[in-house]
Amino acid sequence: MIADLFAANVIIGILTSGIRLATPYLYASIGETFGQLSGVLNLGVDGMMLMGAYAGFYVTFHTGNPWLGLLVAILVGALMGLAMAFISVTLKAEQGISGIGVYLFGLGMSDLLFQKTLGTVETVSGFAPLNIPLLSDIPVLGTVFFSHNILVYGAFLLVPVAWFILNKTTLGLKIKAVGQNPAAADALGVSVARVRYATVTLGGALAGLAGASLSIALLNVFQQNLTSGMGFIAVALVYFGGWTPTGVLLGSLLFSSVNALQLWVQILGIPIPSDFAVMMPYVLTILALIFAVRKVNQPASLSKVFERGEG
Amino acid sequence: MEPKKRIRPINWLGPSIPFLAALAAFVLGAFMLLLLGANPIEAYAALIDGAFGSMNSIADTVVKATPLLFVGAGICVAFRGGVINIGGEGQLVVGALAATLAALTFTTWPAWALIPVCLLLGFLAGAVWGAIAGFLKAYYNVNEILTTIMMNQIAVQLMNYLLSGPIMDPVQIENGSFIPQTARFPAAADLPRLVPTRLHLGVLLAVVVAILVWVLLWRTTLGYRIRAVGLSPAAARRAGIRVEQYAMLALLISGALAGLGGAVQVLGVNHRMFTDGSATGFTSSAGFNGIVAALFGQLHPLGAIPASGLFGAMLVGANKMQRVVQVPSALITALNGLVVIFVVSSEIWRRQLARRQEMGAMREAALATAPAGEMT
Amino acid sequence: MSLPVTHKIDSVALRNIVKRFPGVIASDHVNFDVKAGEIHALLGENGAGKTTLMRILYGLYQPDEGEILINGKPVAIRSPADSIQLGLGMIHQHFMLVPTLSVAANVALGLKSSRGLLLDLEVVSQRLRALSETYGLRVDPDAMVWQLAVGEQQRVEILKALYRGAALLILDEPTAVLTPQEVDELFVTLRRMAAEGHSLIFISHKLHEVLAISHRVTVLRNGRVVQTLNTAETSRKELARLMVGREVMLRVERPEVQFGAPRLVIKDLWVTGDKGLPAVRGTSLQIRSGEILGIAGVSGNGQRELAEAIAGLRKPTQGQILIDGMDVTGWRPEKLILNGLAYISEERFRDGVVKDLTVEENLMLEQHGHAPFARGIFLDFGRIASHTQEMIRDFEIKTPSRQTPLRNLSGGNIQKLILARELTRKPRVLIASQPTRGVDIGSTEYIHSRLVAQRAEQTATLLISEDLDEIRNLSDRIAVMYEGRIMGVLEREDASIEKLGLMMAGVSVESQESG
Amino acid sequence: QPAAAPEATPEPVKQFRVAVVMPSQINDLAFSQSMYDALNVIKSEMGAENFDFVYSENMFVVDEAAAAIRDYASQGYNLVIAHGSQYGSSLVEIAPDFPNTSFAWGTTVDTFTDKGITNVFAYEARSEQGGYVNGVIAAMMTQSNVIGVVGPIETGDAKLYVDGFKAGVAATKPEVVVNVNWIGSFSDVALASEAAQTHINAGADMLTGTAQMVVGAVGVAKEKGVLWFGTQSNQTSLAPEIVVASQVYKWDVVLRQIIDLVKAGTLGGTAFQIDLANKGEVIEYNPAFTLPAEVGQAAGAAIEGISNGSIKALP
Ligand SMILES: Nc1ncnc2c1ncn2[C@@H]1O[C@H](COP(=O)(O)OP(=O)(O)OP(=O)(O)O)[C@@H](O)[C@H]1O
Ligand SMILES: Nc1ncnc2c1ncn2[C@@H]1O[C@H](COP(=O)(O)OP(=O)(O)OP(=O)(O)O)[C@@H](O)[C@H]1O
Ligand SMILES: [Mg+2]
Ligand SMILES: [Mg+2]
Repeated sequence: MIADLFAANVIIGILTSGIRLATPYLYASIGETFGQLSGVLNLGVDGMMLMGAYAGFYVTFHTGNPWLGLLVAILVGALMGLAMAFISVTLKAEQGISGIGVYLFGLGMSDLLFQKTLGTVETVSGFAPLNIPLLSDIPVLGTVFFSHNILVYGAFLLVPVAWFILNKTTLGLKIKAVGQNPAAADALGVSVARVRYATVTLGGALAGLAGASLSIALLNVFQQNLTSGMGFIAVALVYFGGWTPTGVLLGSLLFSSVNALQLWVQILGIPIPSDFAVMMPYVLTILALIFAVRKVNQPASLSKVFERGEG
Repeated sequence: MEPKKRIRPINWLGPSIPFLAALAAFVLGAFMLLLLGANPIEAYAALIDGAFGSMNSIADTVVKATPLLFVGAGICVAFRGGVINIGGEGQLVVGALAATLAALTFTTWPAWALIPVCLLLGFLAGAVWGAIAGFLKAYYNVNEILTTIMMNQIAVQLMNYLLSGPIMDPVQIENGSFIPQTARFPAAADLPRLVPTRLHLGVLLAVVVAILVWVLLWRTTLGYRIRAVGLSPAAARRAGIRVEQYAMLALLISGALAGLGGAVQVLGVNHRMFTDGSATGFTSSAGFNGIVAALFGQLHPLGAIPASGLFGAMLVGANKMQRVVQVPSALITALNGLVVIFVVSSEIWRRQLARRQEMGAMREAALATAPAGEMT
Repeated sequence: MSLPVTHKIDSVALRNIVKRFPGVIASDHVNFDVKAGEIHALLGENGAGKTTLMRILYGLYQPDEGEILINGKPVAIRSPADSIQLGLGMIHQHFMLVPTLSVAANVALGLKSSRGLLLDLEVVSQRLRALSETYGLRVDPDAMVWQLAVGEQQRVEILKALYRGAALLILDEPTAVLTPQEVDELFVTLRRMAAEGHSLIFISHKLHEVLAISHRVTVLRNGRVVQTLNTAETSRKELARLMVGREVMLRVERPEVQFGAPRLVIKDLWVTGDKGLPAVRGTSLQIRSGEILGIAGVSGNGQRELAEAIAGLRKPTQGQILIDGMDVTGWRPEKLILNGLAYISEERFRDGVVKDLTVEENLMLEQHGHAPFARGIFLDFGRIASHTQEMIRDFEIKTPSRQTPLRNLSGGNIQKLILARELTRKPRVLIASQPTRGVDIGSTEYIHSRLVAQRAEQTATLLISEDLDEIRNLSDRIAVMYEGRIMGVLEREDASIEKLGLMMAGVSVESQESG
Repeated sequence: QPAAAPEATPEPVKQFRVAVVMPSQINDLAFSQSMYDALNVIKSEMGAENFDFVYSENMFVVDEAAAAIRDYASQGYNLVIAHGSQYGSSLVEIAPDFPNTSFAWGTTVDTFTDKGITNVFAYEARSEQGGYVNGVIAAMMTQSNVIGVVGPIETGDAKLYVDGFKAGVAATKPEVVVNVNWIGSFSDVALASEAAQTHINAGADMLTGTAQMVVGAVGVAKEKGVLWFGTQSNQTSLAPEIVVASQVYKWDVVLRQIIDLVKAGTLGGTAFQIDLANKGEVIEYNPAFTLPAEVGQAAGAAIEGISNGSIKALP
């Protein structure tokens, strides 16, 4: 039975599922990485994902155009991010708690809108899998890597893009400086507030995109609490990734692949109670961090309000 | 010349700011209610009635506040110790499970023995759940936010496992209905009721625990060390305090109190354990709301007492409102979020006010001494 | 290459500046000005309001009253962005660097890139190299800031300002963490800048530095200007009196004491530093009871690691530490503290005190678990009150009350608090690292007298300092550390500046004698 | 003349008022919606002037539900329905305080008569029966002989349905493999979808599943053109192309009996169930899907057999 796990179709299945499931986590976690690197802890990701998922779904449902849905999802997410930035930067509110508030608001609001505008679970034709010509014909690799919908490719493309922004642009430098030592950045005339507004809004936009990747690409439905806590896992994955896009990529893939693996464990009848199988991704993510040897550069000002000392 | 009368700073304004903020959120909520075709005045009257309208509703409010206070008191310890515990949900669940196991095992024990054992086991289970995160942080540098989020899910699956077999109500299996719940606990495991409402002894226990946490943090050497570690690990280490141990201890205590809260909840309210597959079904998000209550209470366990009460009132009242004006419950969740956002955002005005008052007092003092100063 | 003075500043003037903080008036109608080509020193005790005034000039604080004039015209400086625009630069008392970034990145931060949105660190590095050559400010642009020693970090701060073409440079206690050699190098740079037409504001607690470098001196006390003088027309004594408001004894009385048996013995100690390399390499030392052994030397030569190893904060990889003959190698700090070890660490704010606890709570940081502070597991507030009150009185700590948050105390008073806490325990062994760094002369005088008084209490004191005067005034014997090794130990009388200087450059006593 | 009025207008028929407390949302396409729909059926049958109901949805937290139940009872509703087995312990405490109010709860068989309580009805659904029928159809239609099942946690209604489904398959075509994935959640749509995907990768050409998160699985089935069997509500609207049949709960069958009893003065003591025999459970076929005739016949035979007791839906 355990040997069955190493059958080709199982491994291909696990990898393909892992890549697909990683998509929403990647968007949301990389967005959160930007925010945290600049010093803002946003625990409201899940609420932003839900609002994005709803908005994207609603627009796609009514226009039939997933691109438009995607755009609106990103805008709605960005708006939520902007609100979070206003709360945590301008109003200097405690970040953890305001994030929980944003989460609750998004959870309730997306559901309320869903009930009032859709009323019942509907389906849409969102982004369909896009077989990349030639590449998708490669045996095994083709299925695993090149037969997904466009938002999956987008998520993986986001990793090098985020890496580039963080390491090769002036914006990236400002983000890291503001997160590590906001007073130093401020003393050089860098606007701490502006940088944090930018990252948190970007984080919101990516959370909205993450939600849309569920509602109009992977699942093509919307339902109350569609994300079911994925946003919190996304926050956890930022810590897993040690605030680097590549780390987040590793974490997302690990978590998702183990989730895919546990589904196979059940199907192959490996005698583990299903509840323990479901636990596997959570346990393994923790174990992976225990055994990983790594240097962690937590943004020193994470979740701390910046004030010039004048109050 | 007649001395000008100076207006004294109004010192009730500060404490009233969070209430004004909550009010603003409710005003926004009123517009949402209007859009949904409900009468906001009727709705809010129902909310207040639901939270405070009768003995029963007051009891419901207090009962609702109880787990918030257990979690909140624990959060005070964790955050003061510089560690973040987002694992209240899981800790409530394992605490309840441990109490459940005891209640189902020692069915013949009298109440005076059974209840303390159940509570103790709940406390210990929560402690273990918190300590795992603490241990991994202290000795493997694994971030506790990640661990506690993951441990929540692990607790849920553990609960699902236990309730779908090992401790499922035998009657359920016999009937073939397989509802994921345990048998009702023996009556000896019921927490005594205080008055003929749902108010149970756990409420008092929560208040006592909050006071004990205050004693712990500000009156004992242990609490002093936890606070020192939270404020400056480097200074604490130099002063001979074992930073890792105390960070772990803070998470352990925090988890233990949440676990105790879970045990109280199951013995005082549910009298049996059941699952709807999620933690929320049992905790009603007390693991998160407790964090909010603690922070509203300025991370002070005594401040957490009224904060939990008000939060409980809002949750209970909102349900009544949903029943009376028949708006979707989703509105309540959204409104809850708005209140949290508005209240936490209003802190800035409270701080500014406090500062302005301090400066005002200073200027007054300066003016009083100015003539003498200028003559020299 | 000459300096790119992009801004022309003839004069900067602060007029009637008032700044209030809750509980204090940090600037009380201050008037202050500096001209092109001038080095204007600002003197004052801890908490006199020097930093506050400079932060107002640099746009970090907004004044409650008063105005700032540049070249005679009032200007509005709302943020550092404005002041940088106007040609102001500031070296902050506590460095404003991002430790996780490279030197070049720290310099490039906030500047327009020549490549638009993309970083141009190579270009910055190149220009930085040229600039550091011009001013003799040696630093590797590609090094990570966390790897730099304090002196190098200081140079990065100056380069940051120069790179931005600052015409006026504010230096807030730039020498507090520098070695005498580094101070000399800095002064060369500063003089050169002044000669090129820069304006400089220089803050220091060290009167000889002020006398050596400045053209004019302004003395602040309690937020007010006491007097502005021409440096050439004043003296150390006068400045000290203006600052403190009384005569200051600039030398400590050292009564003779009888040394006892060796209390602290270190044998062939090896300690690894933060970079993973051995920082202490086979150090051996002995300190007798009643004796002060001074360790001189350029920072970064293993002094900190040595102190931390003795205090139990670092595990030695090899060797032995003995206190009164008992092997305490590898003991945890709590056990060492119980056995009579006291440690005044050089990083006062990082590990000396907890800023958000009260004065009282800081005074019991090590002892809180024992009598008289605790009874069982409970803190004994009655006795805590009387004991801390006593400590505050005995050590002349200026604080509104025992319950005041420590963050509200001035630097000198914080250091006195640490001293009170460590000395009240009647330590057998005391390690004092940079005990008066950044502390004003009044408090320095007091701290010195208390350290010397410990000799009569039979304490063995290890004094680590970069201030050679301090070392020579207080120590009974003087050792010099270089690259993790002791270059030799001199009796107080033999320790001439020349000998010490050679040793600090890595020439051992033996080779000096043989040579 | 004011005295004339009472004689002239007939006494208005007292409106029958029902309050229901439900664990999830009224539009969950599953457990709560089935009750909500049934109440609406009754309402349209009896007319709004004779029947009205209010609801509290999303009452997954028991103490909140208890407060709602108590509140409704004190407001004088004729019947208070606690639509969730987890509400039982609360009901034991509340019901005796309101002896003139009738309560109903499900799914269960326990009316608490052993505790001396007389005003509680119980109801349950024999979901394994519809599961069995779905299993029969799926077994006859599968070509790959692999069928996938996506469930929440292995308990209650979901377990019964899946057990019935497996029994139906086994009785029809023993060589068919039924793979079951319990995803540990009633809400994780993404994982449900991935589970369906995994079943398909494992060779399944028929899928079924239960609880509200299966919409994710239906989506995958639709995308891959794999046939789907629903339960609890009619799921045809989600994917008209691939839904074959749904077991649908008709609680109105039970509600009608309870209302009649309450009107007649009996406030509790009876346990009801919905099943294929009493038409409380109905297999609704997708009209857009043409079922092979012999399959339809076999399904009909299964319904018949279960109804008359000749077939046991559970092994
Ligand atoms: N942000 C602030 N909030 C409140 N009080 C402050 C603040 N900054 C400075 N102060 C107070 O203002 C006074 C002047 O402080 P300042 O830092 O300017 O002194 P200083 O002369 O630079 O002292 P030092 O020599 O120790 O650096 C002190 O009493 C200090 O406690
Ligand atoms: N943030 C940091 N992280 C890691 N290592 C550091 C950090 N800061 C400084 N170091 C290391 O510590 C060494 C000594 O640091 P520093 O510049 O503070 O000298 P110092 O403490 O004055 O030395 P000493 O007291 O021994 O004379 C540096 O060379 C550097 O390698
Ligand atoms: Mg200063
Ligand atoms: Mg040093």
